[in-house]
Amino acid sequence: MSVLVDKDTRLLVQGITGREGLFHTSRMVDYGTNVVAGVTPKKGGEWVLDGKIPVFDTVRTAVEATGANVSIIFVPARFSADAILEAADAGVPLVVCITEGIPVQDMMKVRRYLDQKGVRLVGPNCPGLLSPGEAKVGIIPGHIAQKGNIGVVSRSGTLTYEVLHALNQNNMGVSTCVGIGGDPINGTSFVDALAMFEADPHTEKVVLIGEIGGSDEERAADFISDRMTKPVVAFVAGRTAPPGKRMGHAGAIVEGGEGTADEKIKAFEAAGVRTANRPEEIPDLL
Amino acid sequence: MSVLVDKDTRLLVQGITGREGLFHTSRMVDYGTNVVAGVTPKKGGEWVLDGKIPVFDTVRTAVEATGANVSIIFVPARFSADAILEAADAGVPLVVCITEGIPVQDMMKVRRYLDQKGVRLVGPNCPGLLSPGEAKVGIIPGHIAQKGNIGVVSRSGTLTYEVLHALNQNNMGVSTCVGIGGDPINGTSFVDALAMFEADPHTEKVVLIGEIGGSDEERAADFISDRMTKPVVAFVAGRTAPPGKRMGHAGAIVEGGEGTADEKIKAFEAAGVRTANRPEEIPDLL
Amino acid sequence: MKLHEYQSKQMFEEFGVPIPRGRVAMTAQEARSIAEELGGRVVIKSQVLVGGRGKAGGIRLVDSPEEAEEVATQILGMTIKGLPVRRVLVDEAANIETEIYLGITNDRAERCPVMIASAEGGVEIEEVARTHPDKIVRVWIDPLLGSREYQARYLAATIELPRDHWRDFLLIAQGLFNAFTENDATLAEINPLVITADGRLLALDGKVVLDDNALFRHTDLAELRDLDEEQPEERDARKYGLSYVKLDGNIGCMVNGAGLAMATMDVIHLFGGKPANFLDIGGGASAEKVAAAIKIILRDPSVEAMLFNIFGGITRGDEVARGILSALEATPTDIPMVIRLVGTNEEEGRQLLTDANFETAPSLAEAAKRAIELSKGDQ
Amino acid sequence: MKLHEYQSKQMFEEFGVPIPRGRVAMTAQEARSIAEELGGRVVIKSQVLVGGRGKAGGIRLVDSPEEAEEVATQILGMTIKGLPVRRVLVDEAANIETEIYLGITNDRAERCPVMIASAEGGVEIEEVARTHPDKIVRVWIDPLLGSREYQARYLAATIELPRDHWRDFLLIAQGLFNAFTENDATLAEINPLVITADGRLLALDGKVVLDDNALFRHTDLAELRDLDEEQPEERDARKYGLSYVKLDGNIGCMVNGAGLAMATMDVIHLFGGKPANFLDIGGGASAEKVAAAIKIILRDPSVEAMLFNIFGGITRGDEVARGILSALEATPTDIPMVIRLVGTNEEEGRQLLTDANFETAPSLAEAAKRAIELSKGDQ
Repeated sequence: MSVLVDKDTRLLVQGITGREGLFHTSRMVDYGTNVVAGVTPKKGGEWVLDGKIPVFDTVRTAVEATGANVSIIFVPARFSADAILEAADAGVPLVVCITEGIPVQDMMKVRRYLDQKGVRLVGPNCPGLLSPGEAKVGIIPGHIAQKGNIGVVSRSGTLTYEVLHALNQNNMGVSTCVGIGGDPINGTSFVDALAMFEADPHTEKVVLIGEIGGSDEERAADFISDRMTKPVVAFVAGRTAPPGKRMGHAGAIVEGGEGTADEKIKAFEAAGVRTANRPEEIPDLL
Repeated sequence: MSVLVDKDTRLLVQGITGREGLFHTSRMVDYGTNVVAGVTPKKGGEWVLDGKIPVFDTVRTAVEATGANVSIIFVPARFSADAILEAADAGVPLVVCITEGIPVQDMMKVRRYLDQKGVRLVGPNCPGLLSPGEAKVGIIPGHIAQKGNIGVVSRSGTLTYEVLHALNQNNMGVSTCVGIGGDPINGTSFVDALAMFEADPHTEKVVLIGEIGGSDEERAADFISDRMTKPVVAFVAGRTAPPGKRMGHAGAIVEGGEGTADEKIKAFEAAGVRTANRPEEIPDLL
Repeated sequence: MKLHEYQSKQMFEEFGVPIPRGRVAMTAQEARSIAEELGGRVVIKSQVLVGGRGKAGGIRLVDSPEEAEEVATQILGMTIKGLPVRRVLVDEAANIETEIYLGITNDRAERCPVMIASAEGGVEIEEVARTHPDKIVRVWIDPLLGSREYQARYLAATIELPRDHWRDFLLIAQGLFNAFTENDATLAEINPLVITADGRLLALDGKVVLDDNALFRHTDLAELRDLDEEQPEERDARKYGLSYVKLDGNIGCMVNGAGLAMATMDVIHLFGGKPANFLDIGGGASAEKVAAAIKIILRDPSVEAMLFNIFGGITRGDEVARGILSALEATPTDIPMVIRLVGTNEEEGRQLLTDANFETAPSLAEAAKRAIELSKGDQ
Repeated sequence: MKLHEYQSKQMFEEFGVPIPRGRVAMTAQEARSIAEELGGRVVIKSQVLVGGRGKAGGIRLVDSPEEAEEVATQILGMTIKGLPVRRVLVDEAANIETEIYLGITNDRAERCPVMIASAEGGVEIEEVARTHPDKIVRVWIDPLLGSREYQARYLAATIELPRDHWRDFLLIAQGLFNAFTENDATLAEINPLVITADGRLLALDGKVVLDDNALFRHTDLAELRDLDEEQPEERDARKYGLSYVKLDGNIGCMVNGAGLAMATMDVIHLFGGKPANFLDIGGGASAEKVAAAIKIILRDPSVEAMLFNIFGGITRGDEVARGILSALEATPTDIPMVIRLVGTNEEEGRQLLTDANFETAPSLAEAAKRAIELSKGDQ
């Protein structure tokens, strides 16, 4: 049906009383996601969304009281590392971090700590997760995708929506869309997501949306050629991006000649992955 | 036959050119241990023990050149944390640290790091390992024990020798003697050693030598009653030690009423472990 | 954010890394008096944030205060790769015996800092990596544990640094790592790290790049930003929370989302056009942000057409259209444009734009093609 | 190594933990003038390294500089649990509304620091743990990651600290943790941490214990050691690298190895005797160390017999016997003794001792029994 989130997701929202947190909580609830609790320090005891969702001071108390099993983070960048660690320490096995602009050193420490604890992080700087018809944990517009058998994984936000929209227009449904985020250090890689899709019986094909910077796409290509049986279609943004410039995302930069779109596309093609020249071609390639 | 070290042990000595390091290397070689390399920064390229053992500047180069699979550490306390980490980082799966006096915070960090890497540490502040007839990795006098089927595990040094000597006098042989050391934070606990002895087909009985401080003996008692099939005899030193005083070992202290010998003995007895009133009684209880 | 050489070296010195005696000068007279203080034989180094200063004549050794003044006058009049030289660093000249390399950066794949050393100092490390990959040694540093002495020792041993210098090298490596982490750097590089004739190690040149996302922790460092070295458009874009990168084409692009903005550039290219810029207006697309974006795009005189590519997600298409309309009302322009609006309420949004006489396109491909036509003067 | 209250609080203050205004005084006159500076209403606190100072009358509130002088005179003349009071801390009196507890120590079982808070401040935490275990909250701190704000927030929330004070509490918790780690403490405790009538948090009392093994990193702290507070025997033992603990029996013990030394004490006890001390001479047992150990043991006037228990391991029994003989030659004594020597070359060693007219015993049990007889005057 889906990976990572589904009908059994019991969602906790960190930063629930903030503008973004509250807005997207309301959208997630409207979508049918089971939002069980929120956390905002010093606001424990309050309720939001017409008294439907209780707010706690700490993640630990929220988890103890509500059995939350996924947390989504909408707190400002300077507090995000702490928020992720707090969720991990409280025993939440899956943390989705939407926040953009977290310092790299914070993320390196957080990631190392989470690996020890066996906690999965999605993001940061990502639109989150959408399992159509099951749960929306993030900010991906819910109505642009319908339930189906295509897994989507992407480093981007609106470019992903673009692709979801294109699939939808072509009556193609999605099992889960995983936004892994545009930061150089993140929690879930393409390989992680591909492995989940490969293992998910309800996913039959996968769309991968990469971009310049780093070598996550190259590792994905290796994984696809070594381990995947399901077909993958890829698009890599940034063929025309100049080297040495950060293209909006902290991780979207060609440095020392490494991380170019051409290399990545070459790697995908060598792995037998069909690559699209433009996002609108993707439905045809599936 | 033995746990942790045996005929296949390829030993590296960190601090090999120091007084203690060189002396004990010579004893280990005499015992028949396969000492393949030594490390002393800035002495790489030299040879010790009449040109028999090459010295390297770093553990990584030593391991690459010699395939060492166990490291023993004889460096001063202030350099020991670094030495242990260096061995772990170079891929050595078993590190034995003899050094006494390593700061507690160093050891907490080291232990956490080693756990991540899956590296086993024995010690610090310990006499090391002796698998009679197989290998001696440490400073336990080799001739006071003969090969046999008794596993010995201890927080102490000479008290262990005393027990080995007593067993020897009674013609009782030892599979492996594991000195886990007298520090409050160490690498291998009683439970770890008991689990190894329980799994070792050549160990039939176990002697455990505990002392005041901490609760490692209590956890050992739980492990014995829950998981062990082999008989265990225990001795706990320090029944008459005054509270709040550190008895020689950094870890041998009754604090806040916790860690008394009487509690530990009670725990062992509740777990069906026979406890000796004095070390010389141990052979009779086996 | 890049620091100048003199700023980088000052930072290193705070962390115990030895640097040559020297100071920065804004005028040739200042350069002369610094040269006098330092005993006459000095190096005059242009302080601009580009590589290749030496080749461009922006680094010169002089033998006297008089010559220092003369050379400083020349260098302070130079423009290197488009950047005017406003400052020179006047450093005591060192008697160099050996040049090595020591640097720290973040390894994305390993998700931790990596410390790199090479016996081949004084040339760009990427160059060494290409030509002599065996001359480069790396150690990866656990982000929770920090750098340890044995790691620097491994570097020293592997690049065959003479043992007399190990102690100093270890201290420098630790200092460099502390400077790197405590300032949230993404690069901290000493190149060359030299051994002088009198047996000292000295950081002759230094380069530091800071993590922009961490500048909130380092307000003192944020103030070091050299505004002269940035495109004014990029500076203004940052002020409005927009990401802008100037390119060399003629089609101005305004897109919501970084990935979509890159894809838009790529599609323009695919159909034979050339984007004038990358511009991500981010989420929401308020009239204010859109107006700022339009102004920034239009500051570029090569822009001959504009392409708006907006995906209406959480923010509905009709809302976005209203934002664009009110922004364009506030900043009227003659540059032709095409707007592609897709996603939630796209019909309503497109209708609003058409009613206001703006040209819309139903797909990215068509929008790109049309923008190319417009840029060629085809109406 | 324990620090005095005033030393602990000074350390806390360096890490941003607010403490009352105050200073330490060696004389009553000084106490008076400090009280004058502080406005008269002060607390006079004896500085001795034992608990229960309050109950012993060593902490008193006074209302004027005159009273301060009077009370300081009394307290400076006191002896608390055997320790003479040589200093008093004169602290501004605080208007206390609430007393809480905040402390950090190392959790051996979890192998990491643990931060403990309780709404029940001002009493010993062990006492609270016994009587109201539910009033104690703990968070465990990853030694590589360090303490994080959410951990202190969890403590604040759980002990129901009013939210107005959370911000200060978080800063204090972070400061205390930094003081703990940066000084290699094994205990850092604020008890009580008070909320004053004017809404401030203040560390009214402080306790720090340092890791002796880490003092090499903190030479400044090592100098704070209060030699007055130690048994002179323990001090001398440390000088020679011996571990010595004074006990209340009459049989002096000299043993190589801490575990064996404890076992020796236990066996003496088992047979009805009482050890006068724990003494571990460590490895090697050189004549010099043995001589120092004998002197330290004999300084205790209650010692009526001596038991040497030596295991010859790496060091052979005959070598150890020679060490003992030469040490005893250098420090002759009339106290009767029995020597038990076992292990490598035990026969030769015992023979050497017997030849020199020393009594030996073949087993620990027999040695203990004989020492007990000797201590009773039985020859």
